[in-house]
Amino acid sequence: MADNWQFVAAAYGLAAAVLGGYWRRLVRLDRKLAAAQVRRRNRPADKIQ
Amino acid sequence: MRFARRAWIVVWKDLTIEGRSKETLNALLFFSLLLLFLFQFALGPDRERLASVLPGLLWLGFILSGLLGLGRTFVGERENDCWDGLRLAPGDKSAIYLGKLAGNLLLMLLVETTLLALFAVFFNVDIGPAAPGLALVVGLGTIGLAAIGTLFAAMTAQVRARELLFPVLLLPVQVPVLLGTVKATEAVLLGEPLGAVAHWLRLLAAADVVYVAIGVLTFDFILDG
Amino acid sequence: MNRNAKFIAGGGVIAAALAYMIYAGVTQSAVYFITPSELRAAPVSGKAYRLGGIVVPGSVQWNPASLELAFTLSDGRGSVPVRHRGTPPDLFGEGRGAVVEGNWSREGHFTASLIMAKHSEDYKAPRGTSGAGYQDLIRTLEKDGSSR
Amino acid sequence: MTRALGWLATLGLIGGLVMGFGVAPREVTQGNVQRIMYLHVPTAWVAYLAFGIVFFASIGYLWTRSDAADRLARASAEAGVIFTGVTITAGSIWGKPTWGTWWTWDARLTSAAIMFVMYLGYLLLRGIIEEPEQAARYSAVLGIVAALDVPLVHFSVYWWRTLHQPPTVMKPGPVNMPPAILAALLVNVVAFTLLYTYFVVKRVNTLRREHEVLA
Repeated sequence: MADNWQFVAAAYGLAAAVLGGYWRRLVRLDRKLAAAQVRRRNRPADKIQ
Repeated sequence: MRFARRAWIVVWKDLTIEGRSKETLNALLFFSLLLLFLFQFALGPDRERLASVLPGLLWLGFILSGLLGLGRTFVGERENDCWDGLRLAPGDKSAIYLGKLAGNLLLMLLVETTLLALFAVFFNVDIGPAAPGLALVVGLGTIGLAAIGTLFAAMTAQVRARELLFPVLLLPVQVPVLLGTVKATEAVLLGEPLGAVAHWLRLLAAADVVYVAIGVLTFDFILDG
Repeated sequence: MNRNAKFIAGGGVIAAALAYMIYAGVTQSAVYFITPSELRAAPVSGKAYRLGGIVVPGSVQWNPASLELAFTLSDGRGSVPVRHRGTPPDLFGEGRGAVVEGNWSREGHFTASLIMAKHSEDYKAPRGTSGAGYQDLIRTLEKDGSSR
Repeated sequence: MTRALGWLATLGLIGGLVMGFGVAPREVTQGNVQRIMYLHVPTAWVAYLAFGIVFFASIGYLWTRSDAADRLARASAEAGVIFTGVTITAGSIWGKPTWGTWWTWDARLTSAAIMFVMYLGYLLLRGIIEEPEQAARYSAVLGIVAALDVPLVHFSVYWWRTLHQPPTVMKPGPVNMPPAILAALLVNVVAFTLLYTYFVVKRVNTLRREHEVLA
């Protein structure tokens, strides 16, 4: 019985790519939101000056 | 029974409109005729192959015409600004849902009967002996299709890209009904007794109950904002 | 009608219908593929079938040059010669279960367009019981076809 | 808190890999390719869990009209679609060497594929409606319809045809599996459930902040 390691590698590789991709998207969204929140917090201060 | 009366008013209103213009019905019947031409061109004269794909084709025709007809359920309301009228109607909104569902059922059954008759004529299929079984199967399948179709038509009526969204949402949900009816229709057309497809009929009946109940329970949420 | 009463009644109807469906689904016996003896009983040439059985030990003839594969499927009561063009899957082998899609030809053999190996749901460690027996596989095939 | 959950999930996944590739033995009939099971089965379980949570969150939204329930439904549906995608691809890759085909219209494969497109439609509906309250309301209805449809889909395709072996673990009667393989499977189920929880918590978080920033 052949082991077919290449199939195992393909399955785990694809899964890692998909799950990792979604994780990266979440992290990026997180950073974008953090930046937007900082901007919002700074805006009233800008007005005072 | 005020509830039944209110449902009936919706049916009566839609039937009157349809009876005056015959817009949807005419277009659907013409569409069914065109479908038959297409099937004929695609299949050619091979009778043996025809017998094996007939149930699938028949349901493909029902579904395509059903999608067109069901998708139009609330178009009249939207175009004529009657949506708010429906929303503001007092009392339980599920009466409106049941009325719309009954209207759709009537329309679809009419189109399906015509399509079936045309099929029998153009493809030389003798559906006479299978007629009672066929009526049961088609009826059960159409209830399921119309129940979710009416609900989703209301859902997509107010949304952009609705012509696209409606079939995209409806078709995957309808897989149980489609599988059940195609399999049961196949058996009935081959002259098998209804007992041989009892499990499919049970599935269809259960699906119909679930779908209609979901429609009655959730239609309120789609209508009022 | 009271709103809450409506939801409870409707939910109950849905739950009952689904429960009935699940009950019927678990106890339902449906045929996913026919067995060789069933095909032997009433073969219709040209009709598409899914045929499932055990590959009879010693029956596999494989010609790697022309990619021609011939073997016999059996369910212990009847057997059907199968011909196929192409490479069989790894799990395909003598004494194992297989499901083939194709049709019964007039020449008295089954022409398969697709061969699928059917493996049982039992996974085995190296030092466990060695290789499932013929009876075991028949049981797996029949169990899949008749219950669950 | 979210970060800790993330590390816990990472730890779980590493443990799962160690169990799947180090501890669990090479399966006799299928060879090492059977190790795809430690990816395939847990992701399938998580997909069902995710859609179940969409169902309850949808009911919760219609009941209470709380934005939190809507965000939970949305986050869970996204994760569910991702995990269903992984299940289907992993299963397909497993199927090629063992069954001899990438895809067959087998019961379990078909029902997973239908579930996949059903919830893709759900996400599509959410994306198309701009008005947030309307999007929440409509998708809650769709989430309920889809979840109640899953058993019907399952049995209809099950009766239609099957090639997939019956479930090994989630079935009545004793589990017929060597302890090491079962243990590896369970560790992976826990790990992927943790990963799913992490995804949902993080996504709910971003959705809430998106709402705050836009407000």
